[in-house]
Amino acid sequence: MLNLILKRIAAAFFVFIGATFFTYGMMMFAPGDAALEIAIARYGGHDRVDGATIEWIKKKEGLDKPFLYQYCHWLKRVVVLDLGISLVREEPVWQLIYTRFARTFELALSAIVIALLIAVPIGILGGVKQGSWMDSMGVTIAVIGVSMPNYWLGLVLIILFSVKLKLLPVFGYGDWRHMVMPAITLGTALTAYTTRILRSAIIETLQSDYLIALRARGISNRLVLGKHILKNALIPVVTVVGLEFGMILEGAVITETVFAWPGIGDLMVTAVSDRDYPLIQGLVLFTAMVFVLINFLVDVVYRYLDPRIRLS
Amino acid sequence: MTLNKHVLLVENLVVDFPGMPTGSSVLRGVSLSLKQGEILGIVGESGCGKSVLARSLIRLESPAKIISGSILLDGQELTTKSQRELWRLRGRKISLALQDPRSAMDPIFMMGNQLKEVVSISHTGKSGKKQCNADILRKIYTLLNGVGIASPKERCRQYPHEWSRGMLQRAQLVMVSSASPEVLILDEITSALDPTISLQILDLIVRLKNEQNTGIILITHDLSIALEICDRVAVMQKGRIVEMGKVRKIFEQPVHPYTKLIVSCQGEEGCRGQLSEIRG
Amino acid sequence: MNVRSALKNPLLIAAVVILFAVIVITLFGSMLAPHDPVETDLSVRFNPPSLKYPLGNDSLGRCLFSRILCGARMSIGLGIAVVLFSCFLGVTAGLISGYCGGFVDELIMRIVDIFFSFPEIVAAMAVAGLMGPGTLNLFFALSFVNWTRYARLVRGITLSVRERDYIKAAQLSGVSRTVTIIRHILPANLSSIIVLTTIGLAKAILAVSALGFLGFGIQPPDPEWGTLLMEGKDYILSAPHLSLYPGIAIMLSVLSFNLIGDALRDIRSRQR
Amino acid sequence: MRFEDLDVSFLKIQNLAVKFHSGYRSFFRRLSFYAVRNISININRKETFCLIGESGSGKTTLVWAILGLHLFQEGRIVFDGQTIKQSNDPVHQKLKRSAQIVFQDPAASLDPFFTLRQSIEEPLRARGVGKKDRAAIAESLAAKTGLSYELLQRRPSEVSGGQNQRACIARVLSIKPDILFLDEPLTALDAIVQKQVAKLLCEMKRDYDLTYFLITHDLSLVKEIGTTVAVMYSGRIVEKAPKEIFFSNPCHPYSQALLSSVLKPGIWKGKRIVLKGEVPSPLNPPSGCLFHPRCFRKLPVCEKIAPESKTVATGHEVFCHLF
Repeated sequence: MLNLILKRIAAAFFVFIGATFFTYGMMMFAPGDAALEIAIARYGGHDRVDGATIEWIKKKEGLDKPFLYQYCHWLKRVVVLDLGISLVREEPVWQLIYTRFARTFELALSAIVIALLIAVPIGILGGVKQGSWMDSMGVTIAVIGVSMPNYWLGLVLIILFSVKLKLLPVFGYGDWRHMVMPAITLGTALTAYTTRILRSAIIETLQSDYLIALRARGISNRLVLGKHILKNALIPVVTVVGLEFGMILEGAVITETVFAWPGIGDLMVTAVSDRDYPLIQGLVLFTAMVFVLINFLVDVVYRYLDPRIRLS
Repeated sequence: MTLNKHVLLVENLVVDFPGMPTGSSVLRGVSLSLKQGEILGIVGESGCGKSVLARSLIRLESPAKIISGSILLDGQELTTKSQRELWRLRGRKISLALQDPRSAMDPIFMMGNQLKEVVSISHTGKSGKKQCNADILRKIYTLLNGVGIASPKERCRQYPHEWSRGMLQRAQLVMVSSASPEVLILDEITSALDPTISLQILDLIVRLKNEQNTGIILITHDLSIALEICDRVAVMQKGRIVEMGKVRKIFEQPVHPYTKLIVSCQGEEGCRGQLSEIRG
Repeated sequence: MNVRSALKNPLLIAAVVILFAVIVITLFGSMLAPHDPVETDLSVRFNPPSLKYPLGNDSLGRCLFSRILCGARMSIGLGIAVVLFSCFLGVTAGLISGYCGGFVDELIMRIVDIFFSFPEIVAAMAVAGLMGPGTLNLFFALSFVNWTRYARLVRGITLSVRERDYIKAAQLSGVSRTVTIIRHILPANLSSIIVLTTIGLAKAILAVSALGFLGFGIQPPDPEWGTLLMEGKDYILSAPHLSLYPGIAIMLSVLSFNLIGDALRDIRSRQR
Repeated sequence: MRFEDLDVSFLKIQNLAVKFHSGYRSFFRRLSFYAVRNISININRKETFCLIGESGSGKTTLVWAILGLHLFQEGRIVFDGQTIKQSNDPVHQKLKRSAQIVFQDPAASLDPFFTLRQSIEEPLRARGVGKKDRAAIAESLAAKTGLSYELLQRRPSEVSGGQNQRACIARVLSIKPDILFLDEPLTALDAIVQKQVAKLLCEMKRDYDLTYFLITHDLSLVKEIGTTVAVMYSGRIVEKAPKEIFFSNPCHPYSQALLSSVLKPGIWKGKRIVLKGEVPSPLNPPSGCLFHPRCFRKLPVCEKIAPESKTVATGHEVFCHLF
C-alpha cells in the first residue's frame, strides 16, 4: 500500500517537473531577446538602454548559459517561491499571485455553492425519475447552460440588472452586491456540467445488477438508496469535482475580465496583454501546480472509494 | 413424513413485457405448488422464462409486469401487496439467489459489511448496539464456517473481487437463508461454477433443506442437476410448464415430447439419433 | 432512444437545422453577407436593427449582420481545425499507448498528464502572450492541450478491446500489429471518437470565441464572433444589441453541436 | 507446409513454467508467482489430447504459453524435432504458423464489425492470398462447416452462437493448421447445439487429419472424442492417462472428485465425492502436494514433500504419494 502511494507521488512529481520544464520552455519562443525586454522594462525606454547593460543583465540572469542550466537556475528559485519580479508592477510575482488568488477563491467558492445547491437535487431527481417531464426539463436546461458562453451571459446580466433595473453595480470589488453577477456567471456552466454528470452517474448506478440481488435478500429500500447507491454514485462525481476546478479557472479568467473582478484570471489577462513574461510564467506555473495537486487529490479519493482499482 | 403444508401456491401466472406484441407474453399461465421442506426443480432451455418466473415470485419482475394470476405465499397474496409490505416479506419469508455471484455483491463494500446488513435483519438480540454488533459478527463467522469458508475473520475484511466465485456463491447462500425464510428461490446458482464447486453448493442446498425445512425452488437448464437433488421437477418451454411430477417418473417415463427430448439429451448416446432434424 | 425515436425529439430537430445553417454560413458566409463587413459608414453608427441593416450597426457603422456571417468562417472553421488536429494526434497517441502498453504506455500517459495540467484557455493565453496573438498561434495553443482528451479516451477503449479473444485470434493468424490496430481496434473506438469530437467541437468554438473576446484571438479588422462581442462590450450602455446578437450566434451553434453529441452518445449506449 | 509422419510424438513439452507478476514487494522488486509449473506432455500425431481441470487451474495460460501469446520462463517445447528454448524464437514462429485456436465464446472471438466472410478470410489475407482465392476457400470452408452461403454476409451479432462457432472453425481451417487448440469450445453453446458442433469437430479432424489439444471441464465430451487425458490442478499436472484407463481406473483423488462431479449418467457410478474448501491461491501455495488441504485420502507425507511422477501403467502417470 505504501509503495503505491509513493508511486502516485512520484508520478505527480514527474508531472510537476514536466510542467515547469514546459513553462520555462515556452519562454524560449518569446520573440525578441529576453535580456533586452528585461532591460527596457527596468530602465525605461529604448533610448536609455545600451549594449553594456544588456550584456550585464544577460550575465546576471545567466541568459547566455545553455538552456538546461538556465532552467535549473530558474527552477532553484521557483522552489523557494521566488518567481522573479513583475516587469510592469515591480512587485514580486508570488506576492501578486496569492493575494489575487484569495479573491478568485472567494468567487470560485460561491460558484461551487450555487452549483451544488442547484445541480445536486436536479441531478439526483433527474437520475432517479429518468424520463419524467422533470428529468427532460433538467436535461434541456443543463445542455443550454453548458452551451452558453459565460462572457455573453455576463454581458446579458449587466444589461439586465445594471443597465435596465439598476440593481447591481456593473463591476468592481466590494460588498456582496458586487459578487452576485460574477458568481452567477461562473456558476451557470458549473451547475449545468455537474447536473449532467450527476444524472448519468445515478442512472448508471441504478442499472447495476447487485441492486436486484440486494432487494432479493430483503435489504430495505432506505438502506439500498442511502448507502449503496449513494456511495457508488459518488465515484464518478469525485472525478467531476476534479474537472470542475479546471472549468472554474477557465471561467474565472473570462468572468473576472467582464466584471473587472481583481482575481487571478484578470491578472492573467493584463499580464498577457502587457507581455509581462515573469508574471505570465508565474501564473501558468501556479495554475499548473493547482491542477497537479487537485488531480492527485482526486486520484487518492478515487482509489479510497473504489477498492477494485486501489492496487492497480 | 408429516403432511407438510403448501408454502407457495401459484395459479396460472401471466407476465408480460410492456411494449411486446400481445399474445407473446413471457409467462403464459404458470401454475405450481411448493410444500415445506421440498425441492422443486424447474428445468428449461435459456429463454423459456424461468428467470422471469423467479423474479415474479418475489415481485422484483420490473420491467416485466404481472398481468394476471395469483401467488399465495403462506396464505398471503403477493400480487396485490405494495412494495412497502413486500420489504418485510423479502429475506424473512421468501428470498432469491442469483446466478452470477460476483454481480450479486456491491463491489465497493467489504464482505463483512454486506453480510452484517442481511444477518441483522433477522437478529432479534435485545441487548445494546455494541453487544448486538458482536453477536451478529459471531453469527456471521459461524455461518461462514458452516458453509466451508476458512478464516472468516480475514475474509470479512476483503472485498468481493478478492473472493473466488465459489466462495461468493456460498456467501450468497448464507445471506438468503440467514433469516430462515419459508421459500428460497435459487436461479441457476451453479451454472457459473465449476463441477466440483457446484457439487459442494448442491450439498449445501440439501443440508439447508433438511436443517431449516425450507421449500426450495431450484431453477436450472441442466436436467441432471434436478435429478440429483430435487424431489419434484417441472419442465418449462416458452413460458408454460409442459410437464410436472416426481423426479423418477419424469426421467423414466417422460410424456411430453419436449421432456422426452431433454431427457434423451442427458443419456450417453442420447441425442445422436435425432440430430438430423434439429438445426442449430 | 434509437435513431427513429431520436428524430421525434423537437429539440434535436432544431439542433440539426441550426447545424445545417451553421455549416452553410461557415462555408458561404462572405457571399451571403448583404454588405461588406469591413466597410465603415460613420453616419449610421449604433443604429438599432433596421430593414437595410438587419442587425443594426456597430461603433464604426459596419453592418453587424454581415460581420457575423463572415465571422463564422473564423470561429467555426478554426474550432473544426483545432478539433480535427487534436483528434488525430490524440487518437494516434491513445492507440499506440493502449496497444503497446508497458514503458511506452507509461511515458505517453505521463506526457498527457503534463499537458492535462494546463487549463485550455490559460495555456492558449500564455502562448498568445509569449508568441503574440494570431490564428496559427491560437490553433497550436488550443490543440496542444485538447489532444489529451482524445488520448485518454482512446487508450481506455484500446486497453479493454486488446484483451478480447478476436484480437488474440488475429495475432495468432499472423496479422501484423499495425493491421490489427487499424482494422480491429480503431473501428471499436470510432463511435466514441465521433461523440467526443462533436462535443469537443462545441467546446472549441467556445474557446476560440472566448479568446477572441479577451483580445488574444484573431486580430481586428477581420470579423470573429468573439472579437465582435469584445467590441460590443464597451458600448453596452448605449448599444446593447451589439453584444447580444453575436453571443446568440455562438450559443446556438454550440448548443446544436452539444445536442447532437448527446443524441449520438445515447444511440451508441443503446447499441452496446 | 505438410509434415511426413517421421516422428510419432508431434509436440513435446518438457517441464514448462509460466510466471506472473502481481504487484510490488518493494518499490522496484516485483512479486511473482507460478501460474503454471513443470508441465511435461507428449502429444502424438492425429491425437485428441484432452486437458481437464477447473477454472484457475492454468489450462488457458498453458496453451497461451505454448502459442507464444504468453512468455514462458522455464522449460522447453520440442516441435517437429526442433527445440524451442525461449518464447518467440524462430522455431516458435514456425509452431505458431501451423497452430490455431478456437475460443470458448464464439461471439467474442469474432470482430463485431466484420462480416463472417471477412473473419474467415482474415488469416488468408494476412498470408497474402489473392482476393479471388480467398473468397473461393472461404465459401468451400463455409459449406464444409455447415454455414449456408447467405450467412457469410451477416455480422456475428445477427447469427446464433452455433453458427458463430462454425465460422470460427472455418476461419481456423483456412490455413490448414497441423495442431488445433480448442479452449472450452462447447461450454457457451446450448445443449443441442453442443452435440452438433462436437460432431462437426470429429468430421473436421477426420477430413483434415488434425491433432486436437482440447481444454474442457465437460468430461462427457472427453469420453466421446478424447484419446489421452491430463488433469490439471492449480497450475500442476496431477494425472496423465489414456482415455479408457482414465475413465475406468482414475487414481489421483482429485481426478476421482472431478469424475464424481459429473452428474450426467454413465460417467461415475459410485457415491459422489464432495470436496471441502477452495482451490489454493497461487500467491501462497500450500507446502508439499497442492491438493493436500482438500484431499480425503491425505497421508502425513503429503503436507511436506511434493509428489514425483509415478508410472502406474503404460502411459498412465500419477503425481501422488498413495502409489
